[in-house]
Amino acid sequence: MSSINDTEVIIEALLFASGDPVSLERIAEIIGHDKKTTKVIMTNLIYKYQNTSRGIMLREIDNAYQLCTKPELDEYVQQLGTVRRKQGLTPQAYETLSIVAYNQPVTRAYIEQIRGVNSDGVLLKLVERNLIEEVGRDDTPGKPKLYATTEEFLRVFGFSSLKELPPLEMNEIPEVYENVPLD
Amino acid sequence: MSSINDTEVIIEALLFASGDPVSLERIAEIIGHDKKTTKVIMTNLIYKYQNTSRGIMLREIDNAYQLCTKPELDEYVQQLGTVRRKQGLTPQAYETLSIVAYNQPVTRAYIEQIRGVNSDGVLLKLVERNLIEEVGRDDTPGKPKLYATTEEFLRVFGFSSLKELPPLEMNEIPEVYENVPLD
Amino acid sequence: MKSALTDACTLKLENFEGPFDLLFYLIEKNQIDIYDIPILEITEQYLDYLSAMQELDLDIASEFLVMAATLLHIKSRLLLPNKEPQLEEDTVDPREELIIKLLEYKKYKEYAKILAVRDEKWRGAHYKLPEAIPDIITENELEVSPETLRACMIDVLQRYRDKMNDVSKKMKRILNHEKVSLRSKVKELLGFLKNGVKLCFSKIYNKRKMSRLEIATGFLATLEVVRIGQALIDQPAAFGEIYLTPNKHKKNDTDPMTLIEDE
Repeated sequence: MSSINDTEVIIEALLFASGDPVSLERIAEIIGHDKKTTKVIMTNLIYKYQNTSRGIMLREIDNAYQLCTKPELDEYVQQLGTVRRKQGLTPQAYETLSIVAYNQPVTRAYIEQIRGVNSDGVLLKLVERNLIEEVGRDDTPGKPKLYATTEEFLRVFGFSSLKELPPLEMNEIPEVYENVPLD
Repeated sequence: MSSINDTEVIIEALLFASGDPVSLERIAEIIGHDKKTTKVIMTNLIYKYQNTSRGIMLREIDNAYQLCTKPELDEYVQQLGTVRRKQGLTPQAYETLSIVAYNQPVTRAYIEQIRGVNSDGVLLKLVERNLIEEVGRDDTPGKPKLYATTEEFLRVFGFSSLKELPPLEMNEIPEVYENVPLD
Repeated sequence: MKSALTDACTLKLENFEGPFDLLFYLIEKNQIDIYDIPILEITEQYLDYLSAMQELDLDIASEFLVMAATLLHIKSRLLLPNKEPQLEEDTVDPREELIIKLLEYKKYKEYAKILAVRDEKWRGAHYKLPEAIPDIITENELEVSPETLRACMIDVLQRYRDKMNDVSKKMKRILNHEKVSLRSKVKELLGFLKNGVKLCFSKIYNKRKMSRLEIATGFLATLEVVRIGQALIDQPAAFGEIYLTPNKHKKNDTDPMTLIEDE
C-alpha cells in the first residue's frame, strides 16, 4: 500500500485499534514514511475528519494522535449510558389494583376480604406510585378510608376514562354461594 | 439533526464510543427513527464503509452493530505491538463447532455420534472460549444438555447471523446396493 | 491397487482424534473413492496403525478398537460367499453404514476447514475498548396492560369463590355429621323403648348433663321415633313434661332402623 488513501486507511485502523494516542514516530514507522511527511499526512487527516461527515475526529496530543468522538455529538453518546429500567407491577400489586379499579371506591377491609391477605403494604405502594389515592371515608363504623384509582392510573393503562376498563363478562365472574344451604 | 448524513455521523460516534455492539433498537431509539428505517440506514452504512477509503468497517452481528478494523489491515495493526492476536482453534474444535453450528441446539451424544469419539474436553474448551453455550436440556431420558453457538461465535467467524453459515451441501449418497466387488 | 496402498502405508504417527479421523486420513492418503472403499486394505492399514500405537505405548481409546472390530466384521461379511446371490435385496453392501457415517463426518470436516479459514481472516479485525460513559438510570414508564388487570380481577374473584365455597362445604360436612348423630339418638331411643317402659323426656335428655345441641337432636329423635310409629307421645301440660310410650300396635315387625330416612 502506498497511495495517500491507502496510508490514511492504515492510520485509521491503527488509531482505532489502539484507542490510546499513538506517537508520530510509531505511525511514521508503520506507514513507512519519514516523520516530516507523516506530520503533513496527519495534519491533512485532522482537517479531513473535521470537514467530512464523520462522527469521529482526529486529535493531536503532544505529538501523538488519537481518535475520539466529536464533542458536539456528546448528547447522543451519553444516551448510550442510559439504562432504562422497565418497571412492571408485582402480581400482588396488580391484584390489588384490579380490585380497586373494578370496585372503586373501596376500603382496605374489602380488598383484604377478597384477597384473603393483609394488603396494607401493597396499598401503600400503589398510593406511593400514584396509581390509587384516598378519596374519602366510608360511612361505616370506624370510618375506614376509601380508595380509588388516579388519573395517573388512566394514563399508564392508556384509558381515557374508567369506562374503558376491559369489561368483565357475567359468565366470567365466578359464582359465590352466598348462603350456606341447609338441606 | 435530521439529514441522512447527520444520522450517519451520530451512528459513527455512537458505535465508536460504545466499542461493543450496539443493538438496532438502541440505535433507532437514539437517532429517532423506527427500526425498519434504521435497518436500511445501517445496511447502507455497512456498504459505505466497505467501499470508501476507511480503515474501519461496520459489522452486523446478531441484530447489533459494531465497528472494527478491516481484517486485511491486520499486518499494520500488529506492528503497534499493543494488540494481541488470539490463537486459533484445533482442527477438532473447528470440527465440533461446525457440528454445533449446523445442528443447534445439539446434545453431546449427537456430536459424539458424528465424530465417533468422546467430545467432552473439546466441548468444554469451546464453552470456555465463549463460542458455544448451554441453552437448556433436551426432553429425552437423562435430560442431556443442549449446546448452541453464541454471539461471540458470529463475531469470531465474521457472520452477521446464523443465516450466513455457508450452506450444507448434501452429499448425494449413491446406491451401494449393487454387486459387491470383492477386492 | 494393492501396491499403491502399500506405498502409502508408511504412516506417520499423528494424533488422530478418533477412528473417523484416522480412517479419513487413510482414505485421503491412498486417494480412495469413499463410495468404494477397499475394505481389506483399509482394515490392514488401520490395524497397522493401531499396533504402531501399541508399540509406542500410546493409549488407544476404546473408540479405535470398536472401529477395528467393525472393519473386521465388514471384511468377514465381504469374504463370505453370498448364500443367495439371486436375491438382489439381500445383497446390501456391508460397507454401507460405514460409508454413510464417513460421508456425514466428511461434511463437517469440510465445514471445519471453512471455519478455520474464516477464523484466520477475522482474527485480523480489531475492536475498540468501550469509552467510559456514565450510566444514567432512568425510571421508565410502568409497563402495564389492561388485559392483565382484567385477568387479575378474574383470578382474584375465582380464588375468593373457591375459598367461600370451601367454607360452605365445611358447613355441610358439619351438618352431615349432626345427621349421623340424629340417627344414633334415634337408635338409642329405640333401645330404651324396647324395654317397654314409659320414658320421661327430661330424664333422658338432662339439661345439666347434655349440650343444647344434643338435647335439640334428642328432641328431633323423639319426633322421629313417633313419626315412624315406634312410640306415642304425650304432653299433658303446655311446657310440661313430655312422655314417650312404646307403641304396642306397631304395623309390622321390620327393623325400625330401616324406617329412618336415610339422608
